[in-house]
Amino acid sequence: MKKIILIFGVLSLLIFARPILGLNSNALNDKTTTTLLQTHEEPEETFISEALGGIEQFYEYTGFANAQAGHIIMIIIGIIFIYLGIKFDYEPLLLIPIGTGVILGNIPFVAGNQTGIYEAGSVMNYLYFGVVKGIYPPLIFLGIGAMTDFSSLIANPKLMLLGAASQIGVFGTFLGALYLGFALPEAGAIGIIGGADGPTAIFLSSKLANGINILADGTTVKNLIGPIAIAAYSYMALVPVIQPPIMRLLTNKKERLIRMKPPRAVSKKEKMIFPVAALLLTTFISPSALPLLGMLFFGNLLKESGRTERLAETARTKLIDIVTILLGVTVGASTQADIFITKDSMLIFGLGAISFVIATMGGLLFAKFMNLFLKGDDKLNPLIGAAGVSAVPDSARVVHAEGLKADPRNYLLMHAMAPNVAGVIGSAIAAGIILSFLG
Amino acid sequence: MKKIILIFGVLSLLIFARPILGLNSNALNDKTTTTLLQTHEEPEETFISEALGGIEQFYEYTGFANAQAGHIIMIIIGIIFIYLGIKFDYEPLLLIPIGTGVILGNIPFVAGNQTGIYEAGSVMNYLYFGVVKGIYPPLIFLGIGAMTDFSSLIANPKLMLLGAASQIGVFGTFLGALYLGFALPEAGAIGIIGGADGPTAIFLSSKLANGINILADGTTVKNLIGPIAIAAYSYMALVPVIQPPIMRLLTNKKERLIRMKPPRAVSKKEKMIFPVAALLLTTFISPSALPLLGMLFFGNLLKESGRTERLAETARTKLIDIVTILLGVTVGASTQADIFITKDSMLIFGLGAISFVIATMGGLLFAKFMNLFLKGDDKLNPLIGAAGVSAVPDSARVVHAEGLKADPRNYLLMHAMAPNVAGVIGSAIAAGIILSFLG
Amino acid sequence: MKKIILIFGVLSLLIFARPILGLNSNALNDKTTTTLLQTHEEPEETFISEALGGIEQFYEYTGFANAQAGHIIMIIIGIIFIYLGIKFDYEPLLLIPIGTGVILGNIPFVAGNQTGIYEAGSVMNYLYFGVVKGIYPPLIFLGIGAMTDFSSLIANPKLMLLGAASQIGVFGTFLGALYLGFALPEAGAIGIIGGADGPTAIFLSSKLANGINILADGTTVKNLIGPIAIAAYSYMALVPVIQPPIMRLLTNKKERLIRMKPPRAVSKKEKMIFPVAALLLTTFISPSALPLLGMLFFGNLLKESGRTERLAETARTKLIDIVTILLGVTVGASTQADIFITKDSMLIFGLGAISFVIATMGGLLFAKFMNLFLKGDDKLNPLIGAAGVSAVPDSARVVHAEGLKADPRNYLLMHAMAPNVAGVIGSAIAAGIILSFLG
Amino acid sequence: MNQMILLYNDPIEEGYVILITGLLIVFGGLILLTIFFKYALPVMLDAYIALKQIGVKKEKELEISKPKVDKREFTGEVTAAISVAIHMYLKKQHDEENAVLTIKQARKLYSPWSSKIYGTQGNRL
Amino acid sequence: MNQMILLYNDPIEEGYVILITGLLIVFGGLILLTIFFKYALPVMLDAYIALKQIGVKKEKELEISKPKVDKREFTGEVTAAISVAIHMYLKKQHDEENAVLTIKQARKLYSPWSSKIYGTQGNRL
Amino acid sequence: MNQMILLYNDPIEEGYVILITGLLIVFGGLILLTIFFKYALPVMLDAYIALKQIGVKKEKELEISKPKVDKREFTGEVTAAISVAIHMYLKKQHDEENAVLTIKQARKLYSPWSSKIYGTQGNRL
Ligand code: NA
Ligand code: NA
Ligand code: NA
Repeated sequence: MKKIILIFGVLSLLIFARPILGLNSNALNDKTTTTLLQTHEEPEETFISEALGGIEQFYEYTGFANAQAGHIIMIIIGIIFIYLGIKFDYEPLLLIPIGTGVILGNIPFVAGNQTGIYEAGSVMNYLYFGVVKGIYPPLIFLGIGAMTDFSSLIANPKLMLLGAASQIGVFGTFLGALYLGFALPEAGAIGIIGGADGPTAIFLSSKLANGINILADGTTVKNLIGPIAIAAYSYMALVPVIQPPIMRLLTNKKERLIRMKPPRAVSKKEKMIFPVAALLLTTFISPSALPLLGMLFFGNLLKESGRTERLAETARTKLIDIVTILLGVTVGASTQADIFITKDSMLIFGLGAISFVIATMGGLLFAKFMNLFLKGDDKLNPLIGAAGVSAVPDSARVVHAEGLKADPRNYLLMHAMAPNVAGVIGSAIAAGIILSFLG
Repeated sequence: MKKIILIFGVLSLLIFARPILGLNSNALNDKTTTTLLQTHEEPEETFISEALGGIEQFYEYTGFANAQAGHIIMIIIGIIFIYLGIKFDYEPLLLIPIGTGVILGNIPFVAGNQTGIYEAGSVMNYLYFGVVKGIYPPLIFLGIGAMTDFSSLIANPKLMLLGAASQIGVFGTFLGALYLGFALPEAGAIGIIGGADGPTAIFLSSKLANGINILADGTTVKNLIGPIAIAAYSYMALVPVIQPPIMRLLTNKKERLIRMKPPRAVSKKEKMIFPVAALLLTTFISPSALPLLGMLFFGNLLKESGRTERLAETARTKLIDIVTILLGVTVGASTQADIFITKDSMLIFGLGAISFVIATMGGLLFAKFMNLFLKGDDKLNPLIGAAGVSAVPDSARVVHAEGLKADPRNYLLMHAMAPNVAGVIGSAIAAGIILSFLG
Repeated sequence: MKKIILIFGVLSLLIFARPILGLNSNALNDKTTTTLLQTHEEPEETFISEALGGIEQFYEYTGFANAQAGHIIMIIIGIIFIYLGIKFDYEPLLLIPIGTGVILGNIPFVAGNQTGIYEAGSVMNYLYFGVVKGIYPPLIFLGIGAMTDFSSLIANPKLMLLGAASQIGVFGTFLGALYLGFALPEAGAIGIIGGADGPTAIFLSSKLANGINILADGTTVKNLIGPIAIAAYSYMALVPVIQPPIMRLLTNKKERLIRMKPPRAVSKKEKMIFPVAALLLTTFISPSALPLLGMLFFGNLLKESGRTERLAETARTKLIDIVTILLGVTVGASTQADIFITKDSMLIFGLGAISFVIATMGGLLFAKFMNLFLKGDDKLNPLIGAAGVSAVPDSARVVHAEGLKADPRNYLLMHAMAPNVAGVIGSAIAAGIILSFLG
Repeated sequence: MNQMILLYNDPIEEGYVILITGLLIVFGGLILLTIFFKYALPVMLDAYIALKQIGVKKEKELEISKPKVDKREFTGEVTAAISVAIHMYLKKQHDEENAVLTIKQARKLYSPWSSKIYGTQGNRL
Repeated sequence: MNQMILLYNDPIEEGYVILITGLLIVFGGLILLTIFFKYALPVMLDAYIALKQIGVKKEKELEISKPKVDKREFTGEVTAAISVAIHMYLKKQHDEENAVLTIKQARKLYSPWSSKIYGTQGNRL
Repeated sequence: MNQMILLYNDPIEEGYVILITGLLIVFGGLILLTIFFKYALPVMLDAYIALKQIGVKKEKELEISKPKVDKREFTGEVTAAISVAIHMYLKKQHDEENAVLTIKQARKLYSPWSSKIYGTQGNRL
């Protein structure tokens, strides 16, 4: 107990040293002038008083002097992200870098010293470049392509439609954002949260809501990359929490028990042709999605060609790791309190939650709709529709887990992978469409 | 059969929808104006007609609406590259990324949306930076140095001359390009195709024929990086096709049967000294080749020092893989039809083919010339002269295979490696010379 | 013997060809003009004389023609670095890349051809960007964090003070540099050599002594990145030579025999909390050190979280390797003779040596001072104070080796690791403080 | 492409148009993909094999038998079996992961960033 | 932040101030860290475990026994043993390194940068 | 360095000059390298060993015997044997590559880009 008092004493000493030293972070500029005058007026002051002056002066630059409520709140949020990642294993590869980034971005500092992520010339600013210019997301997609097996989609192409149905989440949220007063490009970027795909969300928001583009009415578009990325990744991490209730609400026991026939085997040739054909068809439809879809299928071709295993291996391990580290920490750091804690961010978080719900419902209901036209063992277990949101492969696992709850011998994982990866393709196409209309 | 008709129906519907929708990709600008007027004139049109208008409008931005013959041709070429790489194992690590890049670069898109590789701000443009500025080639050379064993060259240094003799291909092609009317720097860049070394070709063309430099007569130099890179890599991949007939033409059975004595063993110290000494001598002779030769021998020193195996391992695996992926896909994408399909490209391809033939002949004939001065078991099997073109190690393998055809117990691989790596050094020196004269 | 004469003959031919060809590197510009005139005056000259003219002209651009004493000296220094790294295993991962870089940077070349590291547009210049902007050091720290086990520090936090005591080397050298006439920011950057931490030294000098900043009196600050980095890394490599005599001088046999009790076991939770808590406390105190400390503890969190082993593995292997290669070779190359061989560089080397001595003494004496307050088996073996300089883990090994000399069963390695890593944290904080005062 | 925004004065109205258009295009695109893989690809593959059989009668034995085995060997039942195996694998994984980590950490104790330690790890990897 | 330099006209004087200030701050900062890890962290961890015991009585058996084992199993004696092992490991290392290198070089003889060889290495790694 | 272009008015003429010059320099450079490695390097290495023998008589036994073994052990015959081995290795390789791929693909079935799966692969590598 004695110890606790000791610690609290030290910390409060530091934070409440402000009034004692006669300083106030808000009055920083005034104070510096005063200090300056003082030193000139008293040239005979002793060396010790000068050293004390130095500490006082340095204190103004510490985080203790400049901390504001916003910083503290954001740092706590960062710690919570890390905690969730470690404790509950919610997408730790994303939440831990982003959480650390949130802390880094909210260490209070005095501007002008090339420390902050928004200060030109700072290291964080250079690393953030890959986010602002949308360079990291295609590299992530390259790695994703090199680790994804599209077999289940090739075996059962009609499941592609479930990935399409989930895009109602994207466009619905887009409309909602418009109603809440966001400008068209901003709404487009917010809508993509419903795609449940982090890199796509960052790519689109870096193109549409980047704080640089000029709107038709002459105003500058808002920079929403941070909130959109954080919302997208947060909800992706929370998929195991968000989806199950909706799944139980929209399906009955009988539907959840449907067993689907095992997918047919897929030949090596089909797997090789898939990335090339899918690349051509999807980018012809939505050329603006080229950086995402091009890299996704390029990575997959590296994997399936059988000749470039070496490159595929690098793309899906070290390259994606490096980009993940840099992307995570800079996206996190972009949540600098003074820029992040706004009403817009709150609205975006709200819209994001709704978008995941809509997308899940869209996939589920469309699966039920398709069942109207399918017979016998062709019928779909509507649960797999929920996997259409993307959030690969967490969403497919949630489906698998729900299926097991209804029937411990009904393995839905492979079936759910098809709408799962189709959801990624669908979201990228949707991003391309929005970019074409509003870019 | 029914299915074929169905598919062709759908595809032709999309491509021939142009006249149906009353659109024409060439009349794009006119059309947009018209659409704009229409909407203003008919504010009472129903919602469905508006949605149709949206699709019509979007259709103009799809690849189906903007595809031209050039795009289709280039996409087919890209697919052929991929096919060659997979089917015949011709340099798949290069042909598959380049082939995919060719497809990516020729997806038809409407300019202005940061999609194309030549549009500032697009992701492909950022990745292309490493090609335009010649940054990727030295990094490739770093990895190459870290994976190359120069033992056979150290054991038999006179084979270095075969690598020198092959440079007649570089300078001969340079002269040919001048005769065909190319400006001096352009001809220099084209000549280097004869070096049979992709990274060197990209490095030199990025310095000489980059579309930026101004010639003495005030005109801007052409951007030939794309065609030169594609030509260099294509012919490198085709070495097993190009070289054997020339080898058979210029050697008789007796020559092909010559057995060379096994190279002497090389000590660890010699291997350590080699990169440092070779670095000094070659860059003193040709300082402009510093980025290439410096990195090549730096990589080799990392490998041979015995203390930096960790760094050498990274340089020859993950680092070179990452750069290979980015280099391949961007060089491929730089073949955007409107820029690539020109008379110049055709000429470059023609010159490139000739340059490989000259280089092969140069090496072979010089080996026969050297034999005039060598006696007994010092005589060279002239086949190994063909390996002087570089194209490591395909060219050495071709030599090995030809040697085996003449005598199934004559293993020429180790002997051929010496001129093979000497060819790389020679080409880099030649690139430096050309850069000094014309840079 | 005959051979030696042959070789020396050839080399001297090349170097002394200057007068023979009637050239002089200093009169380069004059000469070119003359050549130009000659060719115009004698249009009938034979082809062979033209070719000779071409060689003569090319010769002017070779290293043989442009070599000056400075280049030769620096190249020899580079070779010595490589030799030390290979022969004595002194930090070979740093000395071999830096040594090669020193050679690369001092190959004599004619300016204007995008060859040198200080020429805009050259490859080396692009790679040097990461040094100039201080981007490489935080990435190195990320990898360091991902490979460092802070257990011994957590188990025995009071050893942190030894790392603090060593910073007297930083501030003492800073004062010394001021006395020698360096400007305040330059002195700050020089002082950090005493931190015995290469990346920190590069980071701080890239911010303070970068040749760009303007001083209060209107003059531009000097670019001291090269000398500071070389001094820091050289002395780090020489730690096994510098430290032992000081250690023996300041401790008696009895002190060297002190056995410390084994550190307590540290739980997984503590290891997870450490990076987050240390990140917050240190960056609140010294926000300008955020890029270094933030990345250090981020890397450590990736390691200790137990969920992101994949990212930690990449950070501590391939990522740090790539950055080490690029950092080493460009820092080495930045020692271009005409910029590097100055009185300032000599002063910096002198100050650097002193700073290591002061830092070592600071740590040792503070350990003895702490022993005044500690009893029984809590007493410290003062040798471990020397490890407070950083130079991880060489310094800790030196301590370990010295301990073994006194008592072959006294294993100090684990105990020495605590001040060793504390020294890194302390130096980074010190860098932040200096940056806050002088940035 | 900013002209597109000008088409409609009311953002909400344009929003609805984009919503409908976008969904139609996404569905259209993925239906196109479905059709291609369901109908076009098998036809193309058959055509390819047929072409090959006509052109290259010589290497018949080797070439043709191979893909057929490929197709038959890996049928639905095998797939189901693998599915179960994966399920079990994913369940067990956690324990194994921890075990691996512990071993790794023990091995890596006190191995900070010296070049010599770099080298050590390099050898192990 | 350049205004700081203006405070003192004499650089040497400012140098002394920075020296004293800097050392005090470095010591202050690391003392803070020491205090946190020596006193605050154990308290916080105890509080966390206490909170958990109150809140989640159900999973008591599994959760609580685990961290305790973690703490006891890995005590000082084990640490000392590991320390010796590391010492011996670091000593031996050199010979092994050379052996590994020799084998590697033999395997890699004549394997320059062809894509096919790339592929070869890819399989091995 | 653009002034060089101005030297000759006719590009073709300059082309010939560069052709001759270039070839001479390339040959000159590589001849220099040949001479260095054929004559200079052995002399230098001998000198180095001689210097060492004079300077450091003490560690004679160990140091000198080592490089000699190095030189003798790995003679031409061994080289030839390795050459054959490599030849056979390169021939066999293809089949092995396919086998490895099949196994890998089976293991990796349905393992897309989840972080959890990332982790799995991380452990395996
Ligand atoms: Na999606
Ligand atoms: Na060549
Ligand atoms: Na230090």
